[in-house]
Parts: sequence; structure tokens; C-alpha cells
Amino acid sequence: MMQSLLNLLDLRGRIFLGCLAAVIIIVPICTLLIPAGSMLHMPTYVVALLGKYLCYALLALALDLVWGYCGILSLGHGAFFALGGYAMGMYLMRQIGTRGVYADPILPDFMVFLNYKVLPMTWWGFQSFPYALLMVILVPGLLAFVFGWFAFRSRVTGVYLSIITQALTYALLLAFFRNDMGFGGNNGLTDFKDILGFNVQADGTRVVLLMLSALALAAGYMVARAVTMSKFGKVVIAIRDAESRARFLGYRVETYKLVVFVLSAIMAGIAGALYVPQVGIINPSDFSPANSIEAVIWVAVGGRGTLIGAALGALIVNFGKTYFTGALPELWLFALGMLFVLVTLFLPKGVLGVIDDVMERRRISKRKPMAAE
Amino acid sequence: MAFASDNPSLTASLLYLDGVSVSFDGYKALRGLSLTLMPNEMRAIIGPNGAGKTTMMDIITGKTRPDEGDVFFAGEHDLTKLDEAEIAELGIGRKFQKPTVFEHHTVTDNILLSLKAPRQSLATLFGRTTAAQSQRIEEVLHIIRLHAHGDRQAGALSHGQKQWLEIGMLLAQDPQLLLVDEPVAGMTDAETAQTAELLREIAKDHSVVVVEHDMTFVRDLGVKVTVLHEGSVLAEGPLDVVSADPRVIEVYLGR
Amino acid sequence: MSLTFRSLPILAAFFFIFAILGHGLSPARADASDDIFANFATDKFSDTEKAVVGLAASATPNSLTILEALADGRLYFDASTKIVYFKSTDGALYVATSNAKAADVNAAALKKVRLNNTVRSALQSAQGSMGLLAADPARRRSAAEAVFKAHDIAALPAVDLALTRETDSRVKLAFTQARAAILAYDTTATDLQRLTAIDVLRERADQDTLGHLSAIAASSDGRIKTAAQAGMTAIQSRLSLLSGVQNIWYGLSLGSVLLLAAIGLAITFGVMGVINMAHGEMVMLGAYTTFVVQDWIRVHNPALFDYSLLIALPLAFLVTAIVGMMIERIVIRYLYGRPLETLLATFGVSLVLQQAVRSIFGANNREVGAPSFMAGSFDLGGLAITSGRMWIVFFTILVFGLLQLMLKTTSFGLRMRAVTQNRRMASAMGIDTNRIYAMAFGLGSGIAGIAGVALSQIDNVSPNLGQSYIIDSFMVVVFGGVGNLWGTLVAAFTLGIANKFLEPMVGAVLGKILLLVFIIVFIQKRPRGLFAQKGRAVEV
Amino acid sequence: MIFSRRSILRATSAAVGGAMALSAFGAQAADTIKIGVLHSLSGTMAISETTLKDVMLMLIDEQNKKGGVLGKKLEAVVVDPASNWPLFAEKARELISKEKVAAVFGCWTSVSRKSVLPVFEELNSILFYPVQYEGEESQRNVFYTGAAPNQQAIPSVDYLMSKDGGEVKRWVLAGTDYVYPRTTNKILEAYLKSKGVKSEDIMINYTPFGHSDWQTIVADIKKFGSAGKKTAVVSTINGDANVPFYKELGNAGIKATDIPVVAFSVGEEELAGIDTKPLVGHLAAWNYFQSIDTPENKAFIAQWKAYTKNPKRVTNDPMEAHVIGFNMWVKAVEKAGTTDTDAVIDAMVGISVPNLTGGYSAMMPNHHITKPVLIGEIQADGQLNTVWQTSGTVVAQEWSPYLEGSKDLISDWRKPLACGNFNVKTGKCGGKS
Repeated sequence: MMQSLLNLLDLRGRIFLGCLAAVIIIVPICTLLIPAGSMLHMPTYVVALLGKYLCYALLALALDLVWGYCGILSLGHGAFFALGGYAMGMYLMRQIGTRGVYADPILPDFMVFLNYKVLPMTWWGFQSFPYALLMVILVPGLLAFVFGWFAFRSRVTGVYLSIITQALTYALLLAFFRNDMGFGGNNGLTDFKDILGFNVQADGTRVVLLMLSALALAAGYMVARAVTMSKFGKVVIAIRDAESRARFLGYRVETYKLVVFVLSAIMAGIAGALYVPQVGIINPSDFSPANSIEAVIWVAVGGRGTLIGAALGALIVNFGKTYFTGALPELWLFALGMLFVLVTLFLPKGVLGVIDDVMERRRISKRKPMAAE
Repeated sequence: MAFASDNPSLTASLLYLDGVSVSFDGYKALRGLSLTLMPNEMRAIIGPNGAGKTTMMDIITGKTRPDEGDVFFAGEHDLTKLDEAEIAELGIGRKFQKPTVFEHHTVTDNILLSLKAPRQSLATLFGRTTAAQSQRIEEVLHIIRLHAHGDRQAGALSHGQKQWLEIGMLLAQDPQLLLVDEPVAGMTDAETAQTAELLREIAKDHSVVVVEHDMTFVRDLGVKVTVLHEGSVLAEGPLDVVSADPRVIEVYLGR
Repeated sequence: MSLTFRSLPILAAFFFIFAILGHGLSPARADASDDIFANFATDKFSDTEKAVVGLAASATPNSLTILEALADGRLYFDASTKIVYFKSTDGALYVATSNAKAADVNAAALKKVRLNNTVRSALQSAQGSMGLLAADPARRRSAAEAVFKAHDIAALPAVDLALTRETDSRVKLAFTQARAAILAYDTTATDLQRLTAIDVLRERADQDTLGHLSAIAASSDGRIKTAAQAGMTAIQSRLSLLSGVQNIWYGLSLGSVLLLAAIGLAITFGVMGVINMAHGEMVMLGAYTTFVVQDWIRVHNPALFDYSLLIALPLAFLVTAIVGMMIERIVIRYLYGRPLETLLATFGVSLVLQQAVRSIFGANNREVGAPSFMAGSFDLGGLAITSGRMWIVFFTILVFGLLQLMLKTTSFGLRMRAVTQNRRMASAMGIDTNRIYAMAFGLGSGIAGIAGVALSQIDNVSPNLGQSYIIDSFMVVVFGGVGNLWGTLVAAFTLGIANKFLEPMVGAVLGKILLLVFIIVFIQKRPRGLFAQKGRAVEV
Repeated sequence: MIFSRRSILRATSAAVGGAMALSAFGAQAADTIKIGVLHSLSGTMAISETTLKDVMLMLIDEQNKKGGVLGKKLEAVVVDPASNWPLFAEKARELISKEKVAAVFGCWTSVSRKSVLPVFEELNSILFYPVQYEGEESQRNVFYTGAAPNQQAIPSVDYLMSKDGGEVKRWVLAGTDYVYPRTTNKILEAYLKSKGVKSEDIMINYTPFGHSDWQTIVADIKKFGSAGKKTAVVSTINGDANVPFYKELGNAGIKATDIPVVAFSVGEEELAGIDTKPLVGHLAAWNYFQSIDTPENKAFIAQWKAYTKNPKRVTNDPMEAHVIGFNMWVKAVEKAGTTDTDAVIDAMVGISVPNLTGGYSAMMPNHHITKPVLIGEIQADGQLNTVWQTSGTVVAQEWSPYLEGSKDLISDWRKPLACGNFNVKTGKCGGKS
């Protein structure tokens, strides 16, 4: 079994997993063991940032699975990410207990503040970590299942599908903004204290969360790779390229799409759940359609349909964002906007596509050195 | 409406269409089309553009629902109640007018995906290719003369090769009934002749419906011909008889 | 009879009227007014109010001038000498008491006489009531409305007098209603008088009357109370009927805004297949063009202000059409047939445009004013209709009509339809498809630009303007069916009206959520929108 | 073994390189004192926050001309959190850990403040928050220089109930659906009821962010206001939605003399984007107006216009809050003799600096400042003219006595209590185990 899993990996996949393994090994050493002030010490600031990037990378990976392989351009994947985040956030809120400003043992601060008397039913059970984990998977998965069930059965495709996924996340955005929903309204969930008894702000916890994010990304990659390399994956690609041909061959297109969509939503939800304790806040703006579009752009920048490219795109764009919002606070939108335009115009296959082309050219020139005129 | 058991032509037939009509935005694509195909029969369908040939195939394969009329397969399956995948599972395969293959897959994978095998997602997720399947793929590749191109991406094939690959995919699917829409469009004369031969070969143990404009090709097939016009059958019979029919000459063959 | 303090100015105004009527236009006595003017100079709102009342009652000939100066903020006083001055509209300074040109004024010591809402109310009713006998019928009518609202018994003789002289039937009705309002409240009047008055009020049947009747019902008993309550019920049922019509109007108005924002997108997205995320920014550019035009007019030629939007329309069309064509030539033309790539590239373009506008104009909102014909509102058979919104509805329909006409009748329209239906065929027929694509994109962008001119009248003119419309626009186009302009029209008005009927029931947020869910469900039923093209042509 | 040694080596070196690059992109300079400016320069909040960034740059510039602080020059570090709340937290962390700023001036929305709070607490730094907010918070690392609800909302209701304000009897509480309006309206509702206003005379309405179609709501207000009693609207509508709201109000002909609207989020900046002629007489409650006639304010306005090189630029309340906050910080640093966070926080309480309205504002033990409350009427030129003001300054009630959950809480950051939410009933400091 192990052997067969590893067989899935090409050289690039091995490098990718190697990098993640390196992060898992090196970050704790650099952060916790090497004293501050040393050249090799890694400040928690960088740890928090890396952790956030890795969660985005997992979201991008999930998106690439549906878009790159199944041709479903979801402009609402941020919704699954945010739902996973909310599920985790609700657990974290319940952990605050009497340490909240109003010291109410059951109700989170914002409920006391808005005169709630009892805990709404939606919040029941979230004091238990396993339950919260279950919800992290179940809520995005279920939403994706219900939405996909109807949409794929009705054969909604192309831009129509893209726009209704956008409508979905937009509706959720508005719903979560409503204070009456009982999810903290615009302020969302914040002021977390600890997770499983560990202080979320402690360096150790941060490092562990980062390692978990890297692990989740690695696992997500392995799963996505296994799925896309199987015959199932071939069917999915076949559906992307010629949907009706696949249908006339007897494949139940809607089922295949549904499985991929739900799997992808669950991955996005897990990414969101890891993101929240590291960032310290989850709020409705994570549902905003612009966020989902941005995630699509990460995938495009990195290279659609390559999995690793998607993750790479998320890292590149977000690193650029972090750097430019600090270095060029007034001009960074120009830089980001131009990046998107240039990538679509000149790198239609994304960064990874360029690397492929370069490698290909080098191999050809190596093979036939005489061919050059 | 006739009950399946009451109607002898229905029970004996493989494909039975009776009084099928369908319209799009007021345009009547089919008007009371009736057609019966016996097991292991090959039939050529000809007719001018807009006669309803492709729409008929859409109805048989479940892509389009008729407004009225009966469509039965093997005398018992009401095709108007099934969707494309179910109909394909029953044993009806279809080749499109425009060659439609999975361009990003290799030729081998195209055949692999078409092979008769469980179509459920769980089966494909965990299933593996068996030796028998690999062998069958080799056979099909030989039949369609693409055995040298097994590892090429289907998108890189020539137009004629794509047509053949699609026929190969039908073969691999091994359906009882093949619907073949303009299989020789864009082929050279030699390729056309080879294709006719191939189809005759297939027709030995399959039922085939061929839609084609190329009269030489139809003649090569040497089978019963149905002429469609404005959504219903204009004439039916051997090609020589049909092509002598003045109405057919009027609307289709030209004077 | 008890007089509230607030009724004083009106009462005073009638003394003023009688003074004029009684004395002809005899020169006023100046002695009383010194005290009055002293009240303007104390810098206390309560004193200013007394001064207004006093001034109205004193029958000084320049009372109106001074009240007008006060209303416009042109009334000043010298804090040390307590002399009150007013500035004429051309900026010259006069002494208020003597009406003589002021000399040796210490400009630094001058303070403006301040207003608050209480003073402003007093001022308005004084000014208004003085207008009962004004030459301008509109003025008389608004005076009658003021009396109707205030229903002050002291005004009764003046209203009676004005009623006998009135010839204009609409003004006459207003006077009758004002009279009825006074009598209906008047506890000293006979029951018959009051009941007749209540009947007159009941005929008027609007929100203000309902207010009067509920106040009367609360303060009386017996027959009067019953009659007032019956009147209330009648008015309420009429109003609830009206509110349905009103909602339709609101919906039409919202729908026209949606349509205006979406119509350009229906071309670039619906017809050309470009998912143009920068569409909203075209709307924004149109709005900013309006701002620039108005700014220029304000500085250079204020008289043209009422025409500012008319001037802005072609300019906005040009500016955005050119920007749109540049985007098409530089970016989009390489991406035809790849709609999802256009989404990414135009998203980048939208970020650049937003930031460009932010760098040039600043991040703040910019002021775009309403020309006088678009300001205010009027009453149409009980419906409150705001002029600005009404013009936007007309304008939207006009734009839609012109666009349809252009597409159907001009050769550009014909070629554009040909190119969008089958590019290769059109190209083979000798149509310069590149040029047509660029022009079509320019057209879509240009229409977004003129939408921006209209939207500048009702929304923020800020770099974020486009963002708030882009999602709604996509919903409208998709709901209507991509590629069908009529579908866009029907979708915009359907969503607008549905929204306005939902809003009073479930609130604005939930209403919008419900509509989004509705669109999601609707697309399941009709996967290609409201006006989908059927048949096999679509499938290829 | 599937991994080749070479690929592992390559992967490892790539990862280490990446991490190094991340940690290296912040070099430090020790001869200046850095001040973080954390205001959105893009996205939805840029409309309001960009100005505050400019004010901070001006203040820092000015202070440097005076010789800086503790003999060192100040250096502004500007970042753009882009109206993105998680990015606020990330940027706050960057400012504190990487740039080592001595204090941060920033945030506008409650959610951005909530997002950065844990960061300031964890890394022990100082945030000056310049915007009026819902209260119900007092954090050791934050100094709130904007108004608490009792420094804005309650006085304006008092004014409207007074004779000068028109003796309002019926109330519409209209707001955007988020925490600030919800809380403010809760407090106001309780307050109004305590003044004998009946439930049927209070209408509460919430709208989403950026709401742009106000026809229905304006019509509802008109209807509610024509019941024969004097009616007023208390608006906690958020910045963006105000322009269409006021445009609709003006077009629907609702005059201030009929139904006055008092707003808590509309200042000179917002009015600069609207034609205010139809709105003359509507009200706003703040702690500062540009029209305030004091020498300090005139000097400030002149300085601001010169700095921005734009004679049309307006000033507003949050700008004054930053002026006060910045001057307080300078004074506290000089008093403490260091920029060390703990020392500065201890030194802050009790610091008093002149505000721009002719008085002094003092930092109270609850980390909020004392402020005068001003009610102003909108003028045709977009300015606000004071029509009423409190006689002195008002101390902030960060925990509202009108809310069930917070009426027993007090905040006092002086030792020995040093608690932001001390429950006087139970004698316990909440939030600490």
C-alpha cells in the first residue's frame, strides 16, 4: 500500500513533499531551539505567516481539484473555507469559558452583549473538539453535497455554475453578517484563548499548528494525487474535456462531479479550520466573492490542473501581497492587478507551466545540440 | 399507446420509434417519426440538413426528450424515461458528427475509459486495469489501426484518426446498438472505404444506425436506407429503390 | 384659547397680513422693531425665535427680506454694538433696522445669526404663512400646506379671506383642506362643522391626514371620535392599497438601476462571452466623469449646472468606451474563447483602475449634485415619486430602446450580431471582426459609463462604486439568460420588484438572501436562465 | 527508498532558503523611534481611513521638526491592511515584531480592532484607536481616543428631547447591522424607555453594509413620522451607505424641520461627498467639528491644508482623536523617559493634553479619554455648526450601565486593580482565571 502511494509521485511531487517535510522539521528547530538573535532563528511572525500561507495553499489545491481536473470553476470556494473556519472558531469560542470579558461560563461574549439568554442550538456540542472536527468536515461537505446534487443533476454548467456558486457565497456572506444569525455578525469570532488546552498564542502551539498545516497540505496533495491518477481521475478529466461523450459512454457525470466537489469542499473546510486558530479571527468577509475569486487567481498563477502549481500560486501571490502591502502600501494594488493581467496574457499555463516549458526546451536542446542553427 | 406485449413489431425489434415529435421554440424538428430496427440490422439514414437526423439520435440516446411518441429499446426499455448514462448502460453507443474524444488523454486511456466495466465512481476510484482489459485495448487499437499511437495524446491525432478512435471507443464499449453520425466526414476516399469495411465487420454482431451524406459510402454499405425529410420518414428501402423515388430526388438527391 | 409657543410665528404672520390689508402699504413704524432686532443679537436660539415671531408681526416692510437673509445665513450682528446687518444677495451689507447701506463696519466683530431647527421651523412657517396671498399660486399652495400641517386656529380668518379671493382650483382645494384641518381640531366649533371638516380630510386621504385624524380621535369622544376613527380606517385601507402600487414603483426604480448597471455587461459578457470583472469600474469611471464635468462647471460656468448631466453623458460614454476599447485591444483580444481567463485578467484590470482612480481623485467620496429638475419629489395620486428616480427609470428605458434600435437597424449592429454568432463565418464574409469586437466592447463599456452618470445621482462616487454593482449585475444577466438583452430587462425588473415586496416583509438583508437563493434554485430549473435559447445550436 | 537523496537535499535547501528570505526582509535601525500606521489604504474602508494615515504622517513630521521625542527622530511605518480583517492582524504582527514600532495608531472598524487585539496583547505593544465605537471593551494595550456611546449617543438624544431640540417624542433607530449600531441602539432603547418613551414610539431598523436602495426605508420613516408626534431619526448607518441614504432623504423632501436625523458616523469627510443643501439642519453628534472657533483648531486646519496642499481638505473628529492620542503618547514617553511599552502604558493614565475644541482631554484609568460632546447641524457648505454642547468634558462609560451584562463592570488599569472588566458585585476581574 505504502509502495503504491509513493508510486503516485513523480519527481516534482517528491520535491514538493520534501519541502513540506523540511518545513515540518526545520521550523520547530529554528523557532523553539535556536535562541532569538541568532541568524537562524525564525520569529513567530514568520511562523504565523507561513501557517497562513499553507492554509491558503490547501484551499488552492482543493480548488484546483474541481477547476483544473473537473472543469468546475467555483467562484464560491471561500464559502467552504469559511464554514470550516467557523466550525473551528465556534469550538475556540466555547473554550474561552469564564475568561471572556463578561465571564459567562456558557455564552460567548458577543451573546452576552446582545442579550442572548441561552445558547442557540447551532452552538450545541461545539465545546467538544471531536464534534467540532466532525463539523469542520460535515458542514462544508454537506453544503457542497446539497448544492452539487441539485446543480449537477440539473446540468448547470459553465458560467452559470460559476455565477450561482458566487451567489451561494454571497448569500452566506449576507447571512453571516446578520447579527440575528447568532454567529457574531460582522465582528465574527475572535479573542480565542486556547485549543485543546494549549494557549493559541504560545510559540509552541503556533509551531504545532504550522506543522499540522504542512501535514494537511501534504495529505491533501497525496489524496488529490491518488484521486487524479486513478481511473476515477481519468473519468473526471474526460468529463472536463468532453462531458457528453462521457455521458454516452455510460458514466454518471453528476455523481463524478459531486464526489470531486464534495471532496474539494471538505479539503477547503479543513484548510479553513487550520487557518482560524493561526490567524485569530473568522468573520463574514471570508465569504466575500472577491476572496473566492482571488483563490481562483492563485490557482491560475501557479498553473491550473497541476495541484502543486495551485499551492505554489497561493504561496507566491500571498507572499507578494504581504511584501507589497508593507513595501508599497499605496501602489501595491497596481502591482497585484498587473500581475494578474500579465500572468493570464503571458503565462497561460501558470508558473509551473513556464518551468515545464523551460525544462522541455532544455531537454530538447540537450538531446539535439546540433539542431541549433 | 401500445403496450409492449401487444405489438409484434415492437417485441421483435431492437429499436422502435413510433410517432415521435419534438419542437424547439416552435420549430418542429421531428413530426411523427416512426422507425423500427431489428437485431443485427444495419441501417443507413440519409436526408437533407434539418431533416431531423441528429435530433433523432439525441432522442434515442436520451439527450432530448420527445414531446410525444414512443421510443423502446429491445422491446421493453422505454428510452424516454432514461437518461444518457442509463441508456448507454443498456447497450446503445453513439458516435458524434464532430469527432469527440478525450483530447487530454492518451489513445489507450480513451479506449480504457470506454471498455465495458463498472461505471460507478467507487469502482473507478479503487478499481485496477486487469490483464484481460489491457489485451482487449490492444485488440481494439489494432482494429482501428492506432496500435502505434497508443501513448499519444488523443488531441494530437489527425481528424481521420480521431474519427477512428471514436469508432474504437464504441467498439470497446461493445453496445448492442451503435449510432454513428457521419463517420466519414472529412476522410479521404481510401479512409472512407476502410471505414465502410470496418462498419460492415461490426454489423455482423451489432445493430448499427449510420447517418451519412456520402452516397458512395452508403452504397458501399449496401444496406436498407431510410430517407428523412422535415422530421418524418419520406421513403424506406434498398438504396436503388429509394434513389429512384421522385420525392427523394426532389428534396434530397437533386435532379 | 390657549396658544402654544410654536404657533406664535404663524399668528404673527397673520397680523402681518392684516396689517398690510388694513393699511395698504403705509410706511411702517420703526419704534417697535428695535427690541425685535436686539433679540437677533444675543446669540441665543430662543431669542432669535422671538425675533422671528416679532418681525413677522411687526409689519416692517423689509421683514421678508430679513427673514430671507436669516434663512440663507446672510444675517449678521456686531457682538459689541448689537447692531444687526444683513447682506443682500450681491454681498453688500445693510443695517437691518434702517435698511440703509452699512458703513464703518468692523468685519471681524460680525457674527452670523445662527439657526437651529426650532428657529428654522418658526422661520418657515412665518415665511410660508406670509405667502397665503402671494402672487405665485405655487407659493400660496405651499402656504396652505403649512397651515394644514400646523392647523392653528388663529390662521382661520386669514384662510377664510384667502379662500374668498382664490381663483385657482388646486390652490382652492388646498385652502379648503387647510380650513378643514383647523376646524376638525377646534373644540369650540359645532359638531356639525367638525364632522364636515373630518369628511373633507377623509377625502384627502394621505399620511398627513391620517396623523391629524389619529390625533383628533385621541383627543375627542362621541360622534367626533367615531367619525375620525372611521376616516382613519378608510384612509388606512386606501394607503395599504397604495403601498402595493408604491412598492411596484420602488421595484421599477430599483430594477432600472440594476438594468442600467447590467446592460453593458449583457453585451460584454452576454454577447461576447467576456466575463468582464472590470465592468463595475467602467460604471465608476462614468460617475467620476460626471464629477469632473460638474467640478469644471462649478468653477467656470455655474449657470450650466442644470445641464451638467447632459454634458456628462456623451463625455462619460466616450471616456469609458475608449478605456474599454483600450482594454480590449491590450488584453482581452488575446483571450477570446477563454472566458475564464478573461475573468482573471479583467479582475486585475479592475484592481488597477480602482487604484488609479484612488491615486488621482483620492479615496474619499466626491460630491455630485443633482440638477434642479432631478431634485425633490412630487405626489402622483397618493404615490410619492422622487424626481431623480423617475428620470433614471425613463433614462434606462431610453438607453435600452436606443440600444435595441441600434442593434436591429444599423449596419454596425448587424455586423456585431453576425460576429458574435459566428466569428469565422463573419470574417469570411469580409467583416473586420477585430474592429467589431473592439467596438462592441467599447459599446458595452460606454453604456456602463453612462450608467455611472445616472448612478452618481443616487450613490457614492468613490473608487468602490463599481464593486457594489458587479455581483448584482452578473446575477441579473445570468438570471435573464446570457446573450439575451430582453432577458436582462425582464430579470432586472423582476428582481427589483421582488426585492421591494420582500423588503417590508422580511427586511432588506433577508430579502436579498432570499432572492439569491431564488436565483440559485431557478437556475436548477432553467440552467440557461429565463430566456434561454433552446435547440441544438446552443449545445455545440 | 523512494526519495532520492538528491531530491531531499534540493527540497530542504529550498525550504530553508525560503524561510530565511522571509525572516530577513526586515532590517532594523536603532536611531529612530518607529510609529506604526495601520489604516486601510485600499478596499472599502480606504474612504475613511486614508485621511487618518495622512494626519499621522503630518503629526510625526511636525514632531520631528520640534526635535522628535527623547532626542530621537520619529519614523512612520505605513502599511496597508486593505480593509481585510485577517490582514490587519498580520500587519499588526509585522509592525510589532518585524518593524519593532513603539506604538501603533490605527484601525477604524470594530472588527479590525477585534482582529488585532490578541496580537497587541500577545506581543505587548500599544494601539491608539481613534474612532467612536460601541464600548463594552477595555484592554490594557489599547487607548481609546474616540467616543464611547455615552460621549455621543446619549447626549444627542437628550438634546432632541429638550425644547431646543424640538421635544421629540417618537424615535427611529436606524443602523447598519453590525456591533456598533446594535449596541448603541440597545443602550438608547433602554435609555429612552427609562425616560418614559413607549415601545410603540420606537422603531428599530437594520440594513446591510453598503445598502444603496433606501426608498422603502425612507418611506417607512416618513410614515412613522406622520403619526402626529414629533419624530426624529437616530442614525448609526455606516459610512458607505450614508451617501445614498442622505440623497434619498433629500429627494424625498424630508426636511430637518419635519423629521431631524441625528447621525453618529457622518462627519465633514462624509458630507464632502454629498450635496448638503437639501440636508441643512440635520444633525450630527461628535466631539469635534471643523467649524469650532478656537485658535488651536484654526492652527490645526491651516497646518492640515498646508500639509495636504489642498485648501478644500476638511478635518473631522477621528483626526482630532489621533491628534490627542499622538500628543498624549509623546507626553507619556517623555514622562516615562523610554518607549518601553509597560512604562508608557503606566505613564499614560492621567496625561492631559489640549484638545482642539478649547479644553483639555485627559486619559482616564479606563484607557478612554474625556471629551466634550457637541451637536451640530449640517450647513449648506458641508460643515457642521454647533447648536448645543456639554458644559464640560464627559468621562467615557466603557461599560454601559444600560446593558444587562455590563452594568456591574468597571475598568481601572492602575495598580493594584489593573483590570479592564472588574465586576463590582462579585469582586472578581473577568477574563482572568
